Amino acid sequence: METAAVFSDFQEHLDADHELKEEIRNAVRELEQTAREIQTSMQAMHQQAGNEHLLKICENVEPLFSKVREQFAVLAEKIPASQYYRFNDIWRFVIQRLAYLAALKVYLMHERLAERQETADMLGVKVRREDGFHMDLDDFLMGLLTMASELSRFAVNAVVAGDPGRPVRISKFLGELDSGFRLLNLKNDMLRKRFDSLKYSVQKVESVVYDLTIRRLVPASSGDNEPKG
Amino acid sequence: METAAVFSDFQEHLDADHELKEEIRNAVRELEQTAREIQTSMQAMHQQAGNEHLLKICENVEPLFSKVREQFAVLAEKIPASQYYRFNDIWRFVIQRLAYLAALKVYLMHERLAERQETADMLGVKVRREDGFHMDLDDFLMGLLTMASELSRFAVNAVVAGDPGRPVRISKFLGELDSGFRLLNLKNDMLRKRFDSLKYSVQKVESVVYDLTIRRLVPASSGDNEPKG
Amino acid sequence: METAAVFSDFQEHLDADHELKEEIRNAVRELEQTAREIQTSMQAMHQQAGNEHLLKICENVEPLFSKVREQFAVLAEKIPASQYYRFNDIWRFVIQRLAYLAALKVYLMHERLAERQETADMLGVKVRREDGFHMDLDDFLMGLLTMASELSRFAVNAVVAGDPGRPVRISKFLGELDSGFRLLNLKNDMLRKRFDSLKYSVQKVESVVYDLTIRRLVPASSGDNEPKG
Amino acid sequence: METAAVFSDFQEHLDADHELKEEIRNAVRELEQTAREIQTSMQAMHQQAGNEHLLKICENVEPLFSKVREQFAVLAEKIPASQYYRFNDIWRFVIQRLAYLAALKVYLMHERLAERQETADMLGVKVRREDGFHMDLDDFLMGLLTMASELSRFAVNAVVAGDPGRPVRISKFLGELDSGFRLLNLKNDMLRKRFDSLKYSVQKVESVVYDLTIRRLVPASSGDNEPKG
Amino acid sequence: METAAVFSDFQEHLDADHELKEEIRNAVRELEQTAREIQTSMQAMHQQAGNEHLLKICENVEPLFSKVREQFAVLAEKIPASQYYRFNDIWRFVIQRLAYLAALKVYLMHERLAERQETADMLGVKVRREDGFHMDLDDFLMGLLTMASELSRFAVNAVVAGDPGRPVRISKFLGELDSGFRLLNLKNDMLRKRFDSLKYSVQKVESVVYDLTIRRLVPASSGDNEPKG
Amino acid sequence: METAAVFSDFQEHLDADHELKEEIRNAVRELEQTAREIQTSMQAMHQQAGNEHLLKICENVEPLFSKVREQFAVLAEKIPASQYYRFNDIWRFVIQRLAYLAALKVYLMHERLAERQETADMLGVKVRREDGFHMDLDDFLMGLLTMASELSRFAVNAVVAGDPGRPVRISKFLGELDSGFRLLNLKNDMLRKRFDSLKYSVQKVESVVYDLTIRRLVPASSGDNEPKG
Amino acid sequence: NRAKSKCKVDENSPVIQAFYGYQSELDARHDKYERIVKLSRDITIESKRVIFLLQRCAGNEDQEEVLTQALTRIKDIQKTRFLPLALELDGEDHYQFMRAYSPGLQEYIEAVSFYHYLKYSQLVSLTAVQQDLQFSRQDAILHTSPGGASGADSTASQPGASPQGKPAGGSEKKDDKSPLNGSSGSGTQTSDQPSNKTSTEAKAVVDSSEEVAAKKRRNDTDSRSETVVVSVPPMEFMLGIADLTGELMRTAIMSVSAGNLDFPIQACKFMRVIHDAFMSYGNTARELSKKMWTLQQSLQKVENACYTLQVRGSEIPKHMLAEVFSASSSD
Amino acid sequence: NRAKSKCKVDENSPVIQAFYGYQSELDARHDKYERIVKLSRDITIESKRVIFLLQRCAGNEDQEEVLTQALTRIKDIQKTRFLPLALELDGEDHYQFMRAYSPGLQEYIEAVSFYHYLKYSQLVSLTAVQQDLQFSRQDAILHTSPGGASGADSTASQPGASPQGKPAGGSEKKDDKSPLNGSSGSGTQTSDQPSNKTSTEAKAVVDSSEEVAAKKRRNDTDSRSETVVVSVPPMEFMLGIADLTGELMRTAIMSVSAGNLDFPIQACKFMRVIHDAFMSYGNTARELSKKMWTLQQSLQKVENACYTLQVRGSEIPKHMLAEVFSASSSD
Ligand SMILES: [Mn+2]
Ligand SMILES: [Mn+2]
Repeated sequence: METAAVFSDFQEHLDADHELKEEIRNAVRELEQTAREIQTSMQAMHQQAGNEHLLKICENVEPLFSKVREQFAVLAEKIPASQYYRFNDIWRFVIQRLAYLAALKVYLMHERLAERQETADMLGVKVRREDGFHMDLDDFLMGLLTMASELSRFAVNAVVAGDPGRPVRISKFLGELDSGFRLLNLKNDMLRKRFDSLKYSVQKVESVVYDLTIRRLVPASSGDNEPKG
Repeated sequence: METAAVFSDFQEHLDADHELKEEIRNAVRELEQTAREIQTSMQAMHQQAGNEHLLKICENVEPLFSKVREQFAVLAEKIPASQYYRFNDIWRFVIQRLAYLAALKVYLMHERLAERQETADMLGVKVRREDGFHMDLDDFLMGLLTMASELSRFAVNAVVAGDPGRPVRISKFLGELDSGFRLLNLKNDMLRKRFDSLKYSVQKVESVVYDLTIRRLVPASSGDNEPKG
Repeated sequence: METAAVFSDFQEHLDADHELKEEIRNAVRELEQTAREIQTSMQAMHQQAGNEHLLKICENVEPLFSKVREQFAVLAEKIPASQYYRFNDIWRFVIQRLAYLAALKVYLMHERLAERQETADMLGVKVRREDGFHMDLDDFLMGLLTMASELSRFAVNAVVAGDPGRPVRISKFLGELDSGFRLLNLKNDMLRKRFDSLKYSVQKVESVVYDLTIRRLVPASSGDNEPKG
Repeated sequence: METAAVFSDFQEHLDADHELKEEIRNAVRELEQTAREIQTSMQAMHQQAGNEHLLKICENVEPLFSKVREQFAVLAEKIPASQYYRFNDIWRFVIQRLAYLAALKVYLMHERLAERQETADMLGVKVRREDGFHMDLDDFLMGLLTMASELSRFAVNAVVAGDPGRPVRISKFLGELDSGFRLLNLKNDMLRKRFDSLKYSVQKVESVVYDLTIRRLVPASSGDNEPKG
Repeated sequence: METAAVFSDFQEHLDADHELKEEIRNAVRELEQTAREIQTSMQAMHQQAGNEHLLKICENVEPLFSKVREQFAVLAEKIPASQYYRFNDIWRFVIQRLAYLAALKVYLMHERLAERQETADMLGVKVRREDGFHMDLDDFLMGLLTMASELSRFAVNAVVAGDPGRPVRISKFLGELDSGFRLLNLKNDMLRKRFDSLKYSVQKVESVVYDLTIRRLVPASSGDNEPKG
Repeated sequence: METAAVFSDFQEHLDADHELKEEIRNAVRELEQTAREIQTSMQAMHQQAGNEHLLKICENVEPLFSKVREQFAVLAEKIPASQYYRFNDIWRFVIQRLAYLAALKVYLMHERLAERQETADMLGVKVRREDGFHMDLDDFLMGLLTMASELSRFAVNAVVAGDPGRPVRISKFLGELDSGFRLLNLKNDMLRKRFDSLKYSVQKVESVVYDLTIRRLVPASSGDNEPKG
Repeated sequence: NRAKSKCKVDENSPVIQAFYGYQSELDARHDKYERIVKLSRDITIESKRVIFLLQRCAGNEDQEEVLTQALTRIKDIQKTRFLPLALELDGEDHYQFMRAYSPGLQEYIEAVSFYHYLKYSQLVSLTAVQQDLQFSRQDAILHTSPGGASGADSTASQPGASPQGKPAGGSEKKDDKSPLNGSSGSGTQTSDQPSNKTSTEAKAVVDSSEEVAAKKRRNDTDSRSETVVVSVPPMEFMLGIADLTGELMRTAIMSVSAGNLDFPIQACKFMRVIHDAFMSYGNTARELSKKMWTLQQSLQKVENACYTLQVRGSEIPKHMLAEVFSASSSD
Repeated sequence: NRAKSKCKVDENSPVIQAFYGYQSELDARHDKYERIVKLSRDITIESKRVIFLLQRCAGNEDQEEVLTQALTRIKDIQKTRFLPLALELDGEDHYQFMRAYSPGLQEYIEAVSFYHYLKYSQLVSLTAVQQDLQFSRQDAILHTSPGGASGADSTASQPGASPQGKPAGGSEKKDDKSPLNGSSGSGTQTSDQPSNKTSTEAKAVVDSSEEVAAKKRRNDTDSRSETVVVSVPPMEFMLGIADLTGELMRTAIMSVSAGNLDFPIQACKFMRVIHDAFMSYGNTARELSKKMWTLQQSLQKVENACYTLQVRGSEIPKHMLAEVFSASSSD
């Protein structure tokens, strides 16, 4: 019967769809695992002062970022060109977390804001939608905000670890970041909410600077000796 | 300041996004208007019997389908290749309704199931994702189910309008459609729910056939004289 | 102090507002009571066939409509100019119900669609906002839809009561009403949702006509002998 | 420590309260069990036609109603005079259900509306608050509405069981009940919502009567004032 | 018609009930107004340090508490003995708020926990159900928890107002209150949830004491010079 | 009749089940009471510095832990073999709380992480499911997370109580715990959510250490003189 | 006083050591859970197919053939899905994974009870259902190795098995522990069955009153060495039965249009029995109450179908009716 | 007995005739509504920008310049958004479109009151806000035609205006009706103002106690011929004020890190006044209660900020503090 044939054709489509979703989920799970490993490794930044220490940490996670790039390549292959947004929700969270970790790594190495392109390169994804599997701007910005909060914690621990110049530089950096975000007219609610918490990070670091200043603990050179990338 | 430049670049992206969404919404609103007009015109099918009458109705809506094709062309142009699913929810409803109307038109003209390709052609969209702005399989199937319910009403009114052969043919057609859907393993909840109501349509038409049969009102020729497309 | 004055002014505003709202609510409660009485009286239409019976029912509720007009006069007096839509929600429901009852009365008497002006006159309200306390177009339309649903029930009961010509006329009337509503570009969610149910009323009456048709119970004259208003 | 003493005093109060509540819950659970047994027994009404059959069913549940009266006596004893409404929510549901079952029994035996007093007597509770553990008017009314819905189901099943006169009488009864409820200005939201469903029961039975009428299945004796054809 | 008579009897009951409810609501509204005035007056506690200031505030609200007592007398008169819990929900909130305000007043004057009896006396209600219109234990406890949260805010503001000894005493008081509540086996969900927030209040004040301690700002005498009631 | 037997068997099952559940609930209620008492006793840790004080507290709760072991024995007896997870939800909360209290006790005595086995022993339950009534790994981990939050509060209060070395040791301990949890691939939603709050505890203690560091209040020996278990 | 290069996690810390252990335990459990969910999903899909198939009985067409086909498929589900599931659950507290396999199990019960009703006009018993889901270890070797996809005889072929081979280790342990119990009381039955298991399974669905009690007893003791089982808790069984009523309703409605006069009436009676039973259980179990509403709706739909048949039939003598339908369906 | 070819809707049916009328009425209202929503959205965006700008005052930097800039932008919003809005609303019941323009209006009130507080340390009055949103018809011609995007002087340039030109027709009608009332009592004021309106607008935000009562009276009579207005209902005003506290909180928190000692203390006092007022309103209006929680949170955040300043300041003499900050910020 003709109708039956038509419908069994339909069924194939439906099945393929379902299977694809499963595969994507599995690929994303792998990415989450790697992201977790990177994050755990980078936690060591809070334990000890010194640029060599930080560079060592960044070095340690390089192979993990390679793995991320491979895993994104696998994922990207599964996503037909036009269906990025069909499954977007599945990897949105992990891409935000990886954007955060990449931007943090850039900051620890060069003390500057990661560029969108370089962050995308670290993850092995594109910046522009047209070019393939990409990182949405919103997700990149979410990553930056998460980084800001981690840096405010870093400022506190750097003092304990004996690096009182660090908070001054972080404070300046977060101030710039804050000004940048203020320029944005945020529609995305999640982003806006996350942005609200940025000012607390800024204030926290500034109060550390204050504490150090009134005790004359800020090294004179703190604004200058930052490594340049 | 560098950061500021970066961020004002970001803002441009965000603004463009917002504007695009507005444009899409407007284009979809136009489509909805045309769909409504087609539907109103096709309601006339319930008022009078006879194939000429039906063909007349179908002829009347041709220009409106042309308009639909133009409007979809306008809409499609706005959607970057890879972002169909990003905005999918905005036009999902109207595409389902138009699929229904196209399939109904095909049935009224040829008394057969509309093919997916021909339905897509009537709307001016593609069948395959890869080929551009397309009609999702789920949406096409939703359209068929809506058509089934309209046909069950048609069976009742055809009797009143003096065409007792009609219900017999509709009954056969819905039976095939029902068998087809039974073959599908539906994951989509909306589709499944809609499918549940198909059996009531089937039963309603069958009870009309029953009524006619026991009164010997079914014309002997009812299974044969259907026009072929 | 300036600031304090701002706040105490507002308190006064709140108090006055609260009192006014209470008064409006009381006036609306009276209207609801009268509406309930009209509705109960008009239920008798389902119990017995014959135009005299219906005319009797309509006559019976005349004094209640007078009462409605008086009660609307009382209410209207309480509403400050240009603040109709401020308190709209309080009487929206009762005005819809009264529009329904008025339109039903018109139909029962003349078998035609009530005009907006005549409906407004029956309630003692205006049609145009500029002219005073008025009946919103949306509310009038809601009333018509409620009437449609009551008429579909009436079609069923008329057959029981021995008036098989009635459903045929109602079917025609609801068909026209349906065409009318299809012309509207409904944005209002409430209206649109209610309109969706019109389809069921139409189909119900259609199937009554069908039942009568296959049993040859439709009187030959049913399309003609309808009273004209 | 003083504070501790104060709080252990509080604990005693809370414990006593909690225990009382537990006891009440247990007593109510027993009532629910009996109510369920009555309800299950009365389901037999749908299976077979004939007044003797119904009277037999009613007879069968008599001992269960005795049990209900005993159980209410036990419950009533636990409730301090002034705290009926404190725990009201615990038994509200079961008292509504029993009111329904009592009213249904009265209807099945006498085909008339149960009086409030007689219903209360069947449950062994009072009608007036002042007289002790009573049945709230709202709960009685809820019971009547539940009965109405069961009767509409009964009308359908009576036809299958070969008693086509039954629906005509039920239709008349529900019509009267509907008129009664329409007079009430219901503030209780639950009651109002339930009342909305009465309309469906009425129409359901009306359509059964209609089905019988168009097929000339209504027995001549089915009441007296039945439709004139 | 009989049914109509029965139902109009029902309507009378419903009307009487509704009227009583309205009266109660009005009486409660008055109480809420007074409670709001007390609360607004007592907000002044946050603005200035010093026991005289606090005593002045407490003195100012005395007449408002007199008013509360009068208003409760009016309310109590309206409630039939056995129906306290029928309408309980209407005044539950205001009685909790007044319990909070009374307990706060006692604390501000004497720096000790208000007793249940004395709180009831301040409001003009009973402690024991049997004695008349009373304050439920649950409501009293809710009041205490609200007070705790206000005191944690007070601790912060006292430091700003130049009274660094205050947080130390509040911390001790809240610690005792916390221990007390920990002994209770709370079944009441609302109470339990509110109790969860007590933990935050306690920790908030502890961190204030901590801030003062590390900066050596705690006055030596802070544990001893507390006023005794 | 066969079918009836199936249903009456099930009724028996339901009844037995209900009774068993009641018994379990009662046994769990006892455990909750004891847990509450332990918790209240251990709150004293926040009020005073010094290891002797802490050891005294731990000693005080020993008899309560004995009671817990007895109560678990009673509970365990009620649970049919291989049905632990059927009723799991009933005691999940109390076993988590007791795991927390046991782990806290171990920490206060030895400043080390409680082992799973030793915690289970303290409660009188097994570690492995095969061995009998056991403590689920998830529940043990939840207990550890609750402990972490309590220790962050302890760090603050220890400073107030004059033990500035304590936060340094707690910070180190929580850091290790955090690393440990980061190794886990948490699927369990409850655990994951709770873990998110560990970050806050860690940061809170870090900022206490920071406060002490910039004020040079950290005793030189703080990293070494910790008691070993 | 700060350790030198702690860039990475301190592997020697006892805390870290403990957590490595926790990690593998959590992962193993999670993996097993995932595998079970997958099996459950497959069972659901295949049971739904059986149900679709059985619904064709409404049309009267080839009833016997449909039933035979359905039985073959049910047996297939048992062998290829439930047996691996039973092996996964072996030695575990089944309730720990109930949420993972409950959807599949309920759908399977729905299918089996639907089959049973169509074949025998009777409700299947819990014991019969339970009996079908009990397998001897030998079955595992005999039946599953050819299947490939569902292999449970060796670790490697287990679907999604973790590379460490945890699950197989688990079952081996059981094997070590229990051979001595193999010959106790009911043991003989067990060792008799495996060879002709496939043929008796069919029977199990059919006759439900025999030797099940014995088998049940065996489950309660720890003589499970020779058999593995998927537990069917009474509640799951009942929830499956509740869903059955939905299928009965659908079939009844289709029967009406097919002119099958008996099925709706018969099904209506049967559903009333189920309905009344559920009504009598009341609010004791929330899961049941949740299904009650749907059940009630289904019953009323069938009652309406019976009513429709009745009033329709009134217009024509009964014997003519079948004629009418045989005419219209051959059309 | 059935009409022959009714393929299309019967255009002669009185029902259809009536519904054509309804259609155009509904469409016209909906279009107007959409245009108002669009204006409201623009007002929201631009008000938010003003607020962002004003927050820079927290840093003490170029306070006066920021305020001047902000005022210019506020005036711009009035001219390019509120004036077209007023023309849309002319002759309408403003409450009918309140839901459409309320979000923009509230955000605008937030911006204006924020400006007013920063400039004069005072709460702006409702009358002052209302006065700013009253325009003479001449303004419409003078100021909006160059703007283009917001043009309201001719039908064609109205944003999204329907081709039939309904809205313009509406305003013309008003013009026809009212010129005679132009010279009544307060009319002189009205006709005086238009020419220097742009300069007085600035003042209106500033001084709020003058001649507003008169203007208000004028609004209540039907002498609106010469002026159009966007109504600011007291409730909308208060809801805007409630949102203001959120901005004050944000600014106060930023001030803390900028070492601004006075702003948080001052803002805290001001916010307490607002807080206490809202507390005294109680549950009379649900909209207010909903904002109360946020307001309370904001107040407590500012109190905490003040506390932080206090305990921090305790470690160093006050006069040294400013020094510290000027040092660290020049860094
Ligand atoms: Mn099913
Ligand atoms: Mn804002």
